[in-house]
Amino acid sequence: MLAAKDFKTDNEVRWCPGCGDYAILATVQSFMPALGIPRERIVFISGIGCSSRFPYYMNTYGVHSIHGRAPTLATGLSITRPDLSIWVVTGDGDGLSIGGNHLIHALRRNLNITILLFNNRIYGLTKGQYSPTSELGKVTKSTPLGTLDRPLDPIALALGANATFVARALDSDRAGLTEVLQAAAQHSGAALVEIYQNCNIFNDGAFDTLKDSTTAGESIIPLRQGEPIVFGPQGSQAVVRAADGGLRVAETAAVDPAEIVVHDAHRSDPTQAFALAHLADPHTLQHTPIGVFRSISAPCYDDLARRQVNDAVAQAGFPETGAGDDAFAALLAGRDTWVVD
Amino acid sequence: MLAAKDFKTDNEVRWCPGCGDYAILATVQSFMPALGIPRERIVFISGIGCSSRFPYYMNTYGVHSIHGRAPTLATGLSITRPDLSIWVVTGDGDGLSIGGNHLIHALRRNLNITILLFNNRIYGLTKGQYSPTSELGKVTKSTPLGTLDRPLDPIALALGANATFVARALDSDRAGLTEVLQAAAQHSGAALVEIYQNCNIFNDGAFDTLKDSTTAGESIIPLRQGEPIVFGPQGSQAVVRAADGGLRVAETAAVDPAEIVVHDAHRSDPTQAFALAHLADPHTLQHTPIGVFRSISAPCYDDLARRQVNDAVAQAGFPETGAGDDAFAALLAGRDTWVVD
Amino acid sequence: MSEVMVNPSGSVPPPAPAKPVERRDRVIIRFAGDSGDGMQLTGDRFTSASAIFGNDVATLPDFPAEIRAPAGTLPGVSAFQVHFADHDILTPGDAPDVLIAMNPAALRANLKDLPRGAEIILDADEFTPRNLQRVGYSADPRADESLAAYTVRELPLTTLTRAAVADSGVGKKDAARAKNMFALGLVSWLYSRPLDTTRGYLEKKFARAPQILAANLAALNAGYAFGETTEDFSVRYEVAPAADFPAGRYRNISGNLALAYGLVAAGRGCHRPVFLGSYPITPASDVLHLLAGMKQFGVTTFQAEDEIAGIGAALGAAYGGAIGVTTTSGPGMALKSEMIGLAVALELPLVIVDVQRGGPSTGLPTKTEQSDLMQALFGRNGESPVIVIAAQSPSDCFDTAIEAVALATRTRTPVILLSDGYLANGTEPWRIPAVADLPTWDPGFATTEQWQDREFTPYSRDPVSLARPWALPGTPGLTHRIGGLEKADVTGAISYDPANHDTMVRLRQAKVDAVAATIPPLAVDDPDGARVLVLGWGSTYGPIKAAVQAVRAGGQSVARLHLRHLNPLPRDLADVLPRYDRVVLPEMNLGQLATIIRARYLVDVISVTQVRGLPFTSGELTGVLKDVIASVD
Amino acid sequence: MSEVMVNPSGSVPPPAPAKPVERRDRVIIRFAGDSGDGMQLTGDRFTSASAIFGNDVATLPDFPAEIRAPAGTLPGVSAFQVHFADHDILTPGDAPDVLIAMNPAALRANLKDLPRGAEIILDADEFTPRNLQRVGYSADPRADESLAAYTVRELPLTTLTRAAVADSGVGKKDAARAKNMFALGLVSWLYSRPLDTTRGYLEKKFARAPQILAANLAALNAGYAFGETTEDFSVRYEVAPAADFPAGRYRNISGNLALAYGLVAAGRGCHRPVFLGSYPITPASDVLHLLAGMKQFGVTTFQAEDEIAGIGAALGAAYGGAIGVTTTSGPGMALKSEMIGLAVALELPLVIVDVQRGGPSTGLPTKTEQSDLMQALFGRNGESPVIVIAAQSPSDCFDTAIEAVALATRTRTPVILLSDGYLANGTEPWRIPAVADLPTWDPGFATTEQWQDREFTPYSRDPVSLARPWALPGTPGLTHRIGGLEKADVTGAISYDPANHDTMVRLRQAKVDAVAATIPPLAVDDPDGARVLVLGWGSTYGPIKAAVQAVRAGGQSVARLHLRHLNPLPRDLADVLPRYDRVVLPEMNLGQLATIIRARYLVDVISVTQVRGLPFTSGELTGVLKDVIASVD
Ligand SMILES: Cc1ncc(C[n+]2csc(CCOP(=O)(O)OP(=O)(O)O)c2C)c(N)n1
Ligand SMILES: Cc1ncc(C[n+]2csc(CCOP(=O)(O)OP(=O)(O)O)c2C)c(N)n1
Ligand code: SF4
Ligand code: SF4
Ligand SMILES: [Mg+2]
Ligand SMILES: [Mg+2]
Repeated sequence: MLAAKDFKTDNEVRWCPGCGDYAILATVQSFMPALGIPRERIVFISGIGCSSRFPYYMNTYGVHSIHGRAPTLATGLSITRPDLSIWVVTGDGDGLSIGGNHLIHALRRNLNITILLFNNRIYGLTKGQYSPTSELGKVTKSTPLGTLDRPLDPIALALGANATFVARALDSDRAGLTEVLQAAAQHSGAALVEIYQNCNIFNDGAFDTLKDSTTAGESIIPLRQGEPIVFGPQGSQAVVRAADGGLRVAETAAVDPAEIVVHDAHRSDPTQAFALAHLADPHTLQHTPIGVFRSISAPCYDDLARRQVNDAVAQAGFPETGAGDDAFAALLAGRDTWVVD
Repeated sequence: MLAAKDFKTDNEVRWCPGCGDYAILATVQSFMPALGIPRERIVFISGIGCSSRFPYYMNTYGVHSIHGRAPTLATGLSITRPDLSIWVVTGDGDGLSIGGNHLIHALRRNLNITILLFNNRIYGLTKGQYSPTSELGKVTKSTPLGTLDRPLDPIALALGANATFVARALDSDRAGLTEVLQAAAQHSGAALVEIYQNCNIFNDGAFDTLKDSTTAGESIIPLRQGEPIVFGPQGSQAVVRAADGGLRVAETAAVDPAEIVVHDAHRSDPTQAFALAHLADPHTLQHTPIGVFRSISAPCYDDLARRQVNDAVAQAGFPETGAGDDAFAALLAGRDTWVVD
Repeated sequence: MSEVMVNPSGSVPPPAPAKPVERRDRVIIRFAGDSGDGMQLTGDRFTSASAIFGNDVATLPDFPAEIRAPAGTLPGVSAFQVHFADHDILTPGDAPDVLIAMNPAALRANLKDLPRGAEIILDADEFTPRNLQRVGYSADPRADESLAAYTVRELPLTTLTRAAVADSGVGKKDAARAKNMFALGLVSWLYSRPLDTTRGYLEKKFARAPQILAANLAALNAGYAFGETTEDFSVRYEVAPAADFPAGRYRNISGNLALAYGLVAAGRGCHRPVFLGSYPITPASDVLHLLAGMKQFGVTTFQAEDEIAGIGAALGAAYGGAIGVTTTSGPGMALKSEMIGLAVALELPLVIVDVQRGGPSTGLPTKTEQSDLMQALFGRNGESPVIVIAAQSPSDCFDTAIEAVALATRTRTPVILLSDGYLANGTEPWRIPAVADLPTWDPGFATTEQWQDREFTPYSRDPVSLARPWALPGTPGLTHRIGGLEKADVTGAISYDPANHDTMVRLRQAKVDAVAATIPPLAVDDPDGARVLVLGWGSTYGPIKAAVQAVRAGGQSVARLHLRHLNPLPRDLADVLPRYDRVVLPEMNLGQLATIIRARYLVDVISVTQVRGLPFTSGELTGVLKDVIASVD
Repeated sequence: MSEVMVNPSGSVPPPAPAKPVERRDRVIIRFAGDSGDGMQLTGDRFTSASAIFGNDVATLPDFPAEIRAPAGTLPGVSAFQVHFADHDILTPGDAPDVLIAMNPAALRANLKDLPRGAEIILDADEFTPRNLQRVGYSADPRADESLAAYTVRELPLTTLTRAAVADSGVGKKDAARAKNMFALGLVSWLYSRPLDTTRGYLEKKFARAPQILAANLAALNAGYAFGETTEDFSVRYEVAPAADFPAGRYRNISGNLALAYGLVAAGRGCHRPVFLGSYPITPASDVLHLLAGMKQFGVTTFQAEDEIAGIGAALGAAYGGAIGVTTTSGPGMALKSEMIGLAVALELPLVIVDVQRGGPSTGLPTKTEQSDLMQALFGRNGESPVIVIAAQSPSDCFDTAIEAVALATRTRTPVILLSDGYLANGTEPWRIPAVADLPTWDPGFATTEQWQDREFTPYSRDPVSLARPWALPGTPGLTHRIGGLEKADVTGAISYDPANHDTMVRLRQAKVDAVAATIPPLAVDDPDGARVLVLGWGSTYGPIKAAVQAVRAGGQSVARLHLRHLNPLPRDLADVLPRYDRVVLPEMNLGQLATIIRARYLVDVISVTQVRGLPFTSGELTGVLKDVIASVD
């Protein structure tokens, strides 16, 4: 049985002291043994960014690729190597700015990969420019007068791309993150896990509201499958359906318990998950759902692709046995041939 | 007063005879005079694809750029030239495959541009490969055994990216398309108009269900602002809220009229628009909403960007008057200088 | 116009021709018509019949970038040129002996290429005032002196076809569409081509549409019979089978198909699955289409969201131990630059196929060019050497593909294979190799056993090839991390050390350079000690060789050397070049290989360039060579 | 360790030094410590003081790729080298005379660069067993022979600083963080640098944190006083102001800042707004940051979703009449390839700035290299010529930026400006130009009036520059469509015509080549008819010039020529090169310009290369030049 320490590498970890990435690394390393997969059958693939240094610190196979493109490598690998457990690590810049297109296509294809998106709402590695998840008006190195772009919500985007598994977790919440990792790893198909991660150098405290014990209770909406969505001290707040079909937050005491929305990540219509995503205020992080938004089962691209090939191979027999050489000879000859003696 | 013919160019139109692009061109040309903008202040920018040949046929300014990148050129132009009316023409491959990322970022930034996405659910120009909107299982040149990718819905994706204006129209429905174009043109900010377009060579009849008078009534759900969503012969069908908050189709006669959802594209929560998008069956096109899904007002990136610059310029005075040269000299000198005599 | 008797039956034309037969050693025919007229099919069928008949053949399809340009317009003209001969030929021919023009647009678009005395067969039915005016003819060219230099056969092809298919039961539109088969039948008669392979082809193609089949067969036979019967043609021609082919079974093959076959053969060769990650782009898309239909050979094709994803997936697959391949053309190649750089840094095998087309930018998508050589060599940031090889003829794409995979897997380095639009779509006879004769090799993955006594060092190297170990995920004991940052020699750990960087940059270069030692000695074609060498690469092979033959036929000497390996260059090239007084280098670009050769060997190469989107004609090259030879005399 | 008296007050140190002063003509100091130790700031302040004092200065920052590597580790070491002199210097110096090492890691990482006899000042407090072991010292280097060749000053810098700032009211952590100011004060005393500019700087920076300000000032003063008081230092040094500067007002400037200023100046020069579309990437990001703060000069900056969007937006803005600029480094450059090709086809002005870094792939992001030249010249599909120019020193980035914009707007062609990590972050004194002296020009947009009598033809050309009209949307009467497909000469309509394509390919090349006619005659620095020429481009300017001076100082002759224009090359280069027996070309790559020069002029250039991520030292170049000179004697 492996232990967390078996997943540590000799590489000196080079994040800034205090960076939220450390906590995520520790949680992932301690979660890994539960996967029950030998180290050599696990692969971490990342792009570029502080977060993307992750593979260097995992004693598994790993590729630190180029900015935004990790899902593309994972795609080729997952199609050809069903025996591997493939993890993509990306950042809010890597995965949503330069790599946004690969992300949505990997999700819609529902490849057997798990994508961990470390969202610190900033560009860490390039020293503090804003990212697509930075709140409107943010003053950064590249926006001295404040940003002008309305932020992207990775959860909403993923749902818009028809992702089959979408979840959110917090770097510092070891138990919650482990739970989400577990669910993501068990999911068959592409899983997107957004992890709010503190960059204590360039965006310190970005998620304090969700971490500070005095505010967390009122800010976080924990999502628990099959349970009514309540939160706050003693579950004083609840998510109920608004008159127009949307969702809203209400005092639990003031509503009929039957009105409280029961969380069901498995429904095939992504609308409710989408509505949950929109409860959160991107600026204040008020009412931020944490947990699994959506988890449905759907065929996986890579499984289907292998099936097409395997079925064809099974019919033709090639190339392991060599029996396919006749078929290959027939292919090479094609329809119209002639002989010169 | 300009007329449709003023927007025709000498260029011989080179689409296949019968292509849906002709109808769209004719509608756009006849709509243009209503814009009330002189031809020279209109710019069409496209990527690559059959659809992207569009600018050549519009007697305005135009750029036929490279595959998937039209929104990027439009971005630079819209930020620097508020006096222009900027239209992007793209296809389902150009805009959702290679260009998906630029599309979502242009939408979230809410630039003052109108994007016409000709969705024929196929790659026309490269002769018949499947596209991100092709239905699952489609047999094409590159997928002889059928596609394996779950299709993207441009409407849902745009909503996931927080687009402020999202609509759908049909190539052959001149009146409907004109109405949507009108709304899109009036919208301040980025407008995405998906236009279902028949490629009679490589995907003929893809939208016949929506065009054939015997099936159209039951398939199309027309969206009319402020009106209850009913469709079918004599409005026999209606969209009502399902028990779980989603939307479903019901017999109008069987439901309380108050239950019928009233279409409101202006609500700030995109959930209902998202739910509408999911009524449509991507395979059969049953229950395809046509019209404006969402239209909300939000600040535009380009307006804000110009304001930041203009405010700064106004304070400093540069460069038209030359008065700013002192400020420039001060900038060049910086803080620490010394003199050598 | 003579009255004609049409034979609408499906019966075989009279075996013994009633008209005199003249021998020709070679003929060039160009079929030209609307995009919708089926000219590519017609040409293809004529080629097949000629090849099966035993001629040597070479073809040049030339079609518009539009899918279906409006009928009857100049941009809508689609043409197919076939050259067939009783001897070894190398090009689709410089100028057609015969032009089949299905409408005024086809005539107008192609007339400038016709030599005086050429024959023109045209569909008189299409020469209406409207059609003429549409393509800018103010007067009917048949009526003025425009065609005086040619032998013109005006035939009412549409009318004749309609009459011929009247009994088949097809509608008017389908009847008219069969006129390409009428033309094919007629030309088959004229050049004494058998009809049976075309009949077989049609029967298969229209097996489920018996009326259309009947119409097509009727038109084909009628065309043949028409030739025999009409007084328009007083003589027919014959081109004997070519005698100079090595014995074997042959087929006609295009470059893209040969490339696809070659990739399958390479996967078989090293017992690894082939994974193609690609994004459609003209003229490379067919490789994707073709491989998508070869799943039974363990091939996976993945149509990616863009070119970057295509190559990224191929690289991911290569990392996992598959044969990772990506196919594209110029603009797509530009997009792949950064990922090729990553593959260089990761030192993983990867095959990148660039089927070059006219550039820059979108350029001329359906035309050919050799203008991506510099991009292949240098189109990445940093010192980023890759292996570059080029195919020289359609069938050669097969061997080149196998070699590309072999080099990539042996060196664990990206290999760029350059093809072009001419090779991709052009065809030539190919002696089908015996599968048992195809090369096989071991990809040589790193194993747990090899490393059980020591720490795995992913950037240690084979002493000869300088290749690093290819350790697949899944292999116990070899877990390791690689990436695009500079790596420490041997261990592969991230290293910012200045001296290490210098070492690694030079090691990667040395590894590519080391391939030169494995290139077989150059075979210069120089039978009689010439003073002028003509050097070439890629698809100029045919035109150059034809020009060299023409020069030699004229009694002059010229040497010829065609390069397959462009990076690294063969070692003995340094010895070959100084032997000649002049080195001539024709390229379909502005002199890209010439730049490299000049830089490397300081030889004052005469760079001969044209960038017309079409292959060189052997005639123009013959002229150039003669001029250069004259200059050294 | 001697007892010392620390003067914690903010008072000015005693004006008349009590210790003897020795003169030096130049000194090289390297400050090295943890990333968090503030070495870049310390170096920067020392540089400023020296520059303001009147020395010539040149600097080389060298920091890790990590944001904050763990404290006390080798990869976490950040260094800043400053060279200051009483005469014109050209490089940050080959080897430091003094190393300030704030911890064992800094010592270990930098020791190999120190010449024998160098002085080392180290923070003894940091030499704990744990810290030593952390960086792989099995024994304390102070205790064994490791440092025998150097003069070592072991000072308890942390303790001294803590004591000095005790009264300022800051906490322990902030107290210790002020130790860089203590070191700065000490070194300032040692080299007789004034403290006032640094004081002013601190006062501004910490205006809102009076305690931290007090602590920093106290530490600074204490360090100065410590030098004066302690017996460790028996002598101090003085480097007189440099006399050989032209008269004027000066400042110190880095390449990235000069580049940003140059772009603003160019916008002013042609009265057009500057639009920067960019995506952050080291070491180019600062240009984005800097221009983002210059909105008052009509500059718009747009942080795009990726490099392609950055250049696409710049091209869109250029189409609309703005000065479209994009900035990036190697990997981003690779991504922009396809869009640069479009700009070539559209023939619109566009400035692409590549601040080169170590490659291939992600490579060495924070290190310098000149290895993107080939990518700049050839990294696109098809024949896709662009203008390429390179800056040669930090301040030269200003002029080069203006020239890039001027060339782009005049020729309506993309211009690639090559800078590199060394120029970007290195600094040197810059004579501030008078704004009124800056060049101005008219972008010359096409107007309705010019074309009122005829149809607008977007691809007609200026007879001399071959530039096409730049007709902005919004201009009545000039509506037109352009795109990436090949265009008919003059009209710009889509054209697939073979001859037209050949014409257009050659026209685009000729247009770029025509720029050569506008390049001023080359000024070869060859005072005494040397037989050896050393050729350079880009940031090798300083090291080459310094080496040439050294060679000449040794009584030998060598000529020097530095190229700013890399495509097209200056016309008279063809005349210059053959005048020399040997041409030596040092480059921080594997010989990229050498390849071009060899190809173009068939000159057997001696390519001198190093790829260490650092500039050449003038010492190594001096050696190379002497060897070559010896070989021709
Ligand atoms: C092609 C390319 N463009 C730009 C960069 C520079 N770059 C490296 S990481 C990064 C952004 C990182 O942001 P994010 O993904 O949020 O990661 P974080 O550092 O915040 O974890 C950028 C712009 C690069 N390495 N490659
Ligand atoms: C970089 C690049 N990759 C690929 C292509 C080839 N290509 C041109 S259009 C196209 C797809 C067109 O599909 P779509 O956008 O749906 O347009 P349609 O032709 O269907 O209107 C492709 C793959 C290209 N021109 N450039
Ligand atoms: S810069 Fe931010 S994200 Fe990067 S390592 Fe440091 S704290 Fe973490
Ligand atoms: S291929 Fe399809 S989309 Fe393209 S022009 Fe023809 S019909 Fe239209
Ligand atoms: Mg981030
Ligand atoms: Mg399409």
